[in-house]
Amino acid sequence: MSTGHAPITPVRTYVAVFGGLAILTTLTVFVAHQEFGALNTPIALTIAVCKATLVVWFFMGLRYNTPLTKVTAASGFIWLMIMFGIGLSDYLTRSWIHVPGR
Amino acid sequence: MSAGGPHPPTVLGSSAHGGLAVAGHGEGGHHPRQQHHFYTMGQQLEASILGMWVFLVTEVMFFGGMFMAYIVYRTWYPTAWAASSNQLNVIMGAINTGVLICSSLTMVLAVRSAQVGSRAGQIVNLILTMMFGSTFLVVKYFEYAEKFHHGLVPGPNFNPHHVLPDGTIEHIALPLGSQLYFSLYFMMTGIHALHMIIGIGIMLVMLRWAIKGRFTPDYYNPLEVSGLYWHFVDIVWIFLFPLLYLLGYNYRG
Amino acid sequence: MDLLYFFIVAVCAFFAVLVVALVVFFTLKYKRQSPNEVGADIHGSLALELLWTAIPFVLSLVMFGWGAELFFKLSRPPADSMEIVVVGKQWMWKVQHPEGVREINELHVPIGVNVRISLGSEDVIHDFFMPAFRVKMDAVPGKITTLWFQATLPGVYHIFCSQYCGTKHSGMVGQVFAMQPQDYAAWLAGGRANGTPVEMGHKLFADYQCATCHKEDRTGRGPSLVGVAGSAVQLADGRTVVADDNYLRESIVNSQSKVVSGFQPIMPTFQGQISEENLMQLIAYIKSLKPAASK
Amino acid sequence: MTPERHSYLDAPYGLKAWLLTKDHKRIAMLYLISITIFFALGGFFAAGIRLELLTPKGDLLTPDLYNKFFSMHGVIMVFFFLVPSIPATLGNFLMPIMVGAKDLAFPRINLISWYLYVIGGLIALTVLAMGGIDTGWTFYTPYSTIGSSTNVSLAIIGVFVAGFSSILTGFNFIVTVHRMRAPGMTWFRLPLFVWANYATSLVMILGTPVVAITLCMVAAERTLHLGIFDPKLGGDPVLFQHLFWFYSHPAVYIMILPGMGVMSELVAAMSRKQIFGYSFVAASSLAIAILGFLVWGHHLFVSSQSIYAGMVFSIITMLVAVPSAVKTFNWAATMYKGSVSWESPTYWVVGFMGLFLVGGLTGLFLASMGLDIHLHDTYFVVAHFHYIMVGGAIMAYMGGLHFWWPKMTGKLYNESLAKVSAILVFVGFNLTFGPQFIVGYLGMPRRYHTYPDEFQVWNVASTLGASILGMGYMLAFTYLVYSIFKGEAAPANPWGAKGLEWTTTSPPPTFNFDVDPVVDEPAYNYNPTGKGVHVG
Repeated sequence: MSTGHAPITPVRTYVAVFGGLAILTTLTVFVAHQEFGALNTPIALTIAVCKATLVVWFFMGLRYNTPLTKVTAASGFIWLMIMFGIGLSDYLTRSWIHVPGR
Repeated sequence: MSAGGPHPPTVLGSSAHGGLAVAGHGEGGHHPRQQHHFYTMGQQLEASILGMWVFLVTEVMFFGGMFMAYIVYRTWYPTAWAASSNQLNVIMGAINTGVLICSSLTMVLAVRSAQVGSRAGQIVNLILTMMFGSTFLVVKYFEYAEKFHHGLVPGPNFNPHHVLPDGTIEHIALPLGSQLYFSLYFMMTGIHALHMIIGIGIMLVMLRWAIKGRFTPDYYNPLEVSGLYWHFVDIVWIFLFPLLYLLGYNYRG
Repeated sequence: MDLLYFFIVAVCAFFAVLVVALVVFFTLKYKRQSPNEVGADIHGSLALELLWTAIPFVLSLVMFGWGAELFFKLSRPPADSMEIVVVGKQWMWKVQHPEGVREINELHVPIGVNVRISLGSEDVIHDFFMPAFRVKMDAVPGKITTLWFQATLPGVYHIFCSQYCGTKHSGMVGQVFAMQPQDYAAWLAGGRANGTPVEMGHKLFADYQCATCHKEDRTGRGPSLVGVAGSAVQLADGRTVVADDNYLRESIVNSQSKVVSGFQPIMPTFQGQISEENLMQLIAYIKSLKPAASK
Repeated sequence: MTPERHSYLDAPYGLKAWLLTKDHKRIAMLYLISITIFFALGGFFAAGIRLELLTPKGDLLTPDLYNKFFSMHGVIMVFFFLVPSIPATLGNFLMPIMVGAKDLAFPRINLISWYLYVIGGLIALTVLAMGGIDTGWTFYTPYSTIGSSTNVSLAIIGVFVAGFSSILTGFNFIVTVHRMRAPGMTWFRLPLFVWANYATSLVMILGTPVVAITLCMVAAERTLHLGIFDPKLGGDPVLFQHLFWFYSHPAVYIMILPGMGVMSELVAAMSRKQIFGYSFVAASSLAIAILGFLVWGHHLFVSSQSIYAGMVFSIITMLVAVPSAVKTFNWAATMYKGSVSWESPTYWVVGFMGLFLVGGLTGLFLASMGLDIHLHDTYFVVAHFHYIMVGGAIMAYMGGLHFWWPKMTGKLYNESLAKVSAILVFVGFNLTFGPQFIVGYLGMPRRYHTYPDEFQVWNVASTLGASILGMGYMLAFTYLVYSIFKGEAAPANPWGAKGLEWTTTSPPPTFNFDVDPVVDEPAYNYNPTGKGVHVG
């Protein structure tokens, strides 16, 4: 590619990804109505992550980008996890010491 | 860390733009769309794509603050969360998910049309993208109206109820924490909708430029970068849909 | 605590003096002599870098360990503490002693006794700060927080609100009177007590008709509250929690959130209907309900 | 300078050419002017606070007015001066030149960022005109949502807009460092100022959006009655503190990291020596930026946060001390066997080292959980962060300004006045904030309008110091402005320093270099003939 643009992806790849997204959407609605106990939310999140990955990888063309862009994209996710993880380290351990408010 | 420096013409991935690569500023032979402070078209493209991704990381953290609040309160008030979630209209949410996925497809096809040099393709797909985006907002409007109708808007007038077919009002008792849920619901979907509106505005500009024939297989950076933004907004919804609409069906514990 | 303070002062002073002395010495010793002079060609030293990475690392860990140990000690009130209820409100501190005596912006305590303060707030975040005893704790609306201290010398000490709380933040101050135990007893006797927290809680318990469901003989629609405080409670969703002050508080204001196993979520929520002070009295009453056998 | 040469300053003249400029150097100058205005404004409020605290009774300002004074002082100084100070002025000016580029990657976005800053600033001024806010710069809920009756929402919008200006600056820097470096400018040849600003930019883009959305939620709570932090609805005010400090603690590093970058440049240039342990100094910038994200909970030790989370935050906070110590030792070692010049920038450098040391070391007291219980929210904290923010960041900013002033304006300022100013600032500063450590340890809480009599002597000393400090800044302002009009023309390299910015003319031409630069040597290569001791 003379300008550094990504190679041209055939339309059918995009349509296939679209089909995948549509199926996953149906699936997530379907499994939400099933009883999996504590697993419902993890299943829903797994499906959402799969869908997001499809969009990022194909539609947003991350697969043709430089490693630097990939690292950038990943860093957003990692920082989010840092915020959630360390933030929850407070909320999930508050009751450990049986002293109110400590 | 260093994924290759920007030294033209060799290091920029597969980028150097033919023989124009190292031409100094002011000399002839530049691509007309190359800005003066870049050495090559490839450098310009790499910069704008990296720039958009960096910006999207910012957006991730922006929504992340609300997701943090969501997680904390959901662990505190699981019953309120499930009960409130069941007040949402899953059908509308599902329709909107589908609509957004369609718009992402047309968006990526618009970019592809630029790659293969089809102006008509860009125009048609951009218009379709905007139509899907607008459909999303219209559905959202009806959804919000329904919430107002059922007294689900937090604040002094929070009074969840249904109006039965015979006109009697059936109040719904929602546990403490439901107002937090609906606050976050309006905050998250509202900010998401705001992003959609901004996205449609960007698409209007892109449409104008596409009609003018500004995008060629050599140069379509703005279109590609706007596409990245549009897909990101789609991804946010991909997470909002299960987390807000679907969690209530089978809540246990 | 002050020992730790002076330890850190010493470490810091050492490094501050060391670096400043080096900087001053180098700037004077290697003062530029001619306009075109350049410095020696030294790029660095791995050994030095590792050394001055390792030393601060070890020192900082010592400070952390010491500070954390102290913090844990200050976080766990001893079991024999007397409990005083303090509620912050813009812009005053309301205090109630276990014997029922109330005071505002003043706190009388006996010396040599561990005092545990249960803190609440009616409006915004306040902070109960007694510099002389090196303790402070935020009073956060919506929950109960705790601090403890022991006065050793009789005297009058400051109370400050140290979390900014609005217009008269700097007027939200008071005094601690640390007294000999006999003086404290005399003071208590002279105070006008219109009921201990437990008694007032008992009255509230009756006023809100809690006993209709929470019968002591376990026949009510709600669980018996005798001996519940401090015990492990099995919840309807399978979890087990320890019924501390904040659990009791939450179960009153937000009764649906952690329903005890075997009972229906039928209790009304009292969010916004009971003042923070009354809540604390109710909790004091519930905590006073001990099974007959253990009395 | 040949007369027909056009520097960036006199390329096209006129207000329009300046206000619509896309030249990073002109935007830097626009920033310089605007942040100076806000600095003066913030200083005015500081003066008001110090005057009020001269006596223990609240006799100068009413309590409400005093609360508004310190709130506006905080909001203006943090969001409208310190955050943009070094990155948006010195950084904007120097980053492209130092990496050998013609401009930042996105010149138009750079201009937009300045306009956003101005809009945010104008909103803040509007709030001021409408009576100011009284929540403190921290906007703690529930006081900011249910307690305060001032224009909190509008102030939040101002901060929000200014926040986006800083996001755009950060994002421009990151892309520029990655994509705009000149041929031969490898990562390990970058000046340390670039490394420091790169680390700062990471913090800006990862942290700022979180505080933006958090403040949005506060504004929504006030205006739309959504109740995210409202304890009456079951919300947790402490969650606000978590989200707020997730940005606002790293924001401290937004302020000090560029200052550290300036110091690395100045120490090397004034000693004419290769910086000691280049890679360690560079890596410590990144380490500080990353660790800085993991420590926000040390603001919450007494907020009813879980003590186990407190432990995690405390230990990571202690670890931040390590890279900071590494930097300080390296600067000191750089001077060893250097050729140290006693020109005015050196005065600021030495001042910075002393004040930053004190500021950094007192952080250890506060990071140690047991001690923080006592010191939290007292004047000890106030003194600590002023030593970092003013003693560190502003000393570095002034030092950098003096160092690069000839490059930026093409004029030389009065050397002896500059030395006097540096000494005045140093002495005044210590007199202002030194006593606050003591009064804080004695237990005087911050944000107090009246205080017990026994604290008065320390407060009087502090106010006295503040007036000396103010004089120092005003003196610097005077001779710097004077030099623009009457100063001698500066040569291209007045300090005999290394670095791409000294290879071009003073002031530089519009596109920075007449010939596209090619880099073939490491940074600070002062002694290219020597064999060198290449370790570390």
